[in-house]
Amino acid sequence: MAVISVTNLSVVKRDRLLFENLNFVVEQGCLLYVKGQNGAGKTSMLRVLAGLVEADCGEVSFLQQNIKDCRENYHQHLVYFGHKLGINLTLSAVENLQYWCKQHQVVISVDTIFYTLAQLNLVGLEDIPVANLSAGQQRRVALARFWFKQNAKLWILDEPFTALDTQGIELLSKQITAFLSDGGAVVMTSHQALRIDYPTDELTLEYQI
Amino acid sequence: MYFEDINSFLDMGGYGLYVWLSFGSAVLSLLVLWLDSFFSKRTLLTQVLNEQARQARIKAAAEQSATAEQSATAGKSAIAEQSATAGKSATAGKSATAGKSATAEKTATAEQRTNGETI
Amino acid sequence: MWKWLHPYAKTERTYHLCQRLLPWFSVLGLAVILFATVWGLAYAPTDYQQSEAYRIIYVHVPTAVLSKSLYSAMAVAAFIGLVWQVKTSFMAMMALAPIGATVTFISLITGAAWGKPMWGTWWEWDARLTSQLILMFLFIGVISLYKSFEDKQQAGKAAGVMAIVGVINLPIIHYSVQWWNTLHQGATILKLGKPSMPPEMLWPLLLSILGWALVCGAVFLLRMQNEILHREIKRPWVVALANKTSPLSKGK
Amino acid sequence: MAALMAILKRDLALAYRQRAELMQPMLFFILVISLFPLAVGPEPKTLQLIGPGVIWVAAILSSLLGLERLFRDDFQDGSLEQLMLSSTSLPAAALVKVVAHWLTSILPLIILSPLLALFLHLSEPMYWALLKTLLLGTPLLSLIGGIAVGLTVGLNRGGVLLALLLLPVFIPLLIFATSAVEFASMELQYSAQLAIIGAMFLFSLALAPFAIAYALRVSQT
Repeated sequence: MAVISVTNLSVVKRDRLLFENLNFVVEQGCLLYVKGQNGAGKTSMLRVLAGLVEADCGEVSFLQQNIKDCRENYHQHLVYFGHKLGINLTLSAVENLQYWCKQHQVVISVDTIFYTLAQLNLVGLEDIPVANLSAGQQRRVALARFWFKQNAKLWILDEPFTALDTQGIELLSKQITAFLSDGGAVVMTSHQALRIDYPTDELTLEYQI
Repeated sequence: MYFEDINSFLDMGGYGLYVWLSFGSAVLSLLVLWLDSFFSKRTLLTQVLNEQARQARIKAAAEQSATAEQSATAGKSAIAEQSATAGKSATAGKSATAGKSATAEKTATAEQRTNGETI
Repeated sequence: MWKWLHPYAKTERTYHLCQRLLPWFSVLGLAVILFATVWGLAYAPTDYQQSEAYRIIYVHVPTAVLSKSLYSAMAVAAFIGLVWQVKTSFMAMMALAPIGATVTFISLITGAAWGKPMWGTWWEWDARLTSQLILMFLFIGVISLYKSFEDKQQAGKAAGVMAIVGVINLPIIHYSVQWWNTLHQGATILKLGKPSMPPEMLWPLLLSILGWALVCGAVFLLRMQNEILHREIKRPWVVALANKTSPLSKGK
Repeated sequence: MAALMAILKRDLALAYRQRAELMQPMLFFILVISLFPLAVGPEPKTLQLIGPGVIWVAAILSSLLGLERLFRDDFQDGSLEQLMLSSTSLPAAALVKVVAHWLTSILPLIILSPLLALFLHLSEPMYWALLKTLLLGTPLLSLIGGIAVGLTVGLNRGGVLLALLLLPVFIPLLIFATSAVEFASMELQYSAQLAIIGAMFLFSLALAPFAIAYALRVSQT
């Protein structure tokens, strides 16, 4: 059953056609790896997929329903990770994650948050303002959301591995493989070579001047 | 004493409101200033203690992952020795952290968190 | 000549110097201020023109005088900090600023409270009150500039420059407000300054000025310690101090 | 509903942590108002004449200063994106954010208004009229201001543009509010002006959240 299906999607940004009539389908339990040079429109495509931005023409549907019609249901099952981390710098990591969970109707106890942050080896850094953390640590705090939203069906990750150390990359890859084997669908882009041992189909976006 | 009795002193020749308002506001503002300085000194000192507790927590976690790795490579019998020595070597003062490094990883982090909270 | 004051030891030494002076200033200050206020309020004779309302002078004049001297003290500390790169003088400056703001605030309230019986309105755009109000804004400007910087070192320098700019402008503001006031209103009914007073009124006034100065000194010492602790929070001597002074939490 | 309460609590906590930055519109408000007696002269008669107008113009300008903070931080660190991707309805979240903003940056202005009525020698009835118009009119400032902020949040130099967009829209509010206070100074009934301001407020309360939500979607690149 197709989690996400895209039919002749085209996006124009600052009067430049990024790509046109793009068609693909992401089945349950499969990983779509979007490749392309800088400026090929990977991020814009992911943002259109997530429903943040309107596409110029074409349709994105989630479980055979156009995401414009079922926005609430779609966002219930989606976790998005973009260039902007989505955590406030004056709040602490725990407060940020508690706020995020309340937003996404995820019921969670403080202990689980502390335990997950410990797994992401952020011990001792849970309750200081996020501004005092390094870029890699901040990214790991933002990535903690993939451990929380259990009912998600689709993950969209935009270059999640940048600024992560090898231990962080291995941890995230393990979590993605676990999610995929449970029947989740993942769409992601990355500049490092993908070290996820899981059958992946690839989509390359040409750079169009 | 210039005034005959207390209420004429309080009345201040009809200007009691203004005199006592100004003296009251002066005393109040000085008190607020003093309390703010006094309590911010105390919070600074407790901040230092929290920082120490946090370092201890990080060190304990680092110790733990070190012992976990060694036990993975050195095999079963080594583990028993390892966790015993780790228990002894922890500083006496920080009894909570010593207890932590001996117990298994899962319960340790939960206990770790309550330790963070109590300080 | 100053080289022997090793910058690292200086902050710790200043901290302990403040610790030693603190009890003296606070006890002496409280005693003098209480004595002077009681003397001024209860025992000083009445004033033929304003009867008892003039007793507000025992709070208004000290705070007005102190606010100006605290601002100039702050500017001097800023000047030393900027010219000789002395770290502790920036801390002294930032310790003085909130005290100056509070004292100016008190002088404004007492000025307004004194103005009500004299001029019938709570707030009168009198020359001295207006320049006190502007002084208040200068204090708040320096404090909010200091607070908007993350890095305390940078904040100290920026606030220092602002303090010096402020102190240069103080006389200019003072005289332009005087001129503005006489332009619109002619001579005000009562000059709020220290009218020539008989000695039994003057002595409590001088004593209360001394009392206020000592109390402000005590608060300054305390806030100076806070600034030092805040800046040197990672230093081992601060950690040792924290463990020493609060034994109860260490045991846990 | 819990998510909306979470937004309110978070915004109030954030405002408390950045209260130094929050104080600045308030100080601007007092400063602008205390400039006028220096400019126009301290006579109570003239000050009373210009008082209401001065307080209202200063209130509008300082609320403009504070408005920028409404979505700026959340847009820059990505929390706005996550909010848009959560299943809570965006108009409701926008309304909650505007309410939190009104509580933290415009309510202090209203609490300060008695002091400023003192500065400008406003009479007792004038002050009450001023307070009523401020209580009814300033939420209108925040709601319509929210729309303009939503539109300009993507641009990094929205400041002056914001003023250009909003000042024309605030003119009717300014006219009715100042005339209400003037009527009060002549001991006349001013409930008509209050009714009009109230109507404008309810109208914007009903429509602005949807406009803000749409503006935020538009400004997502």
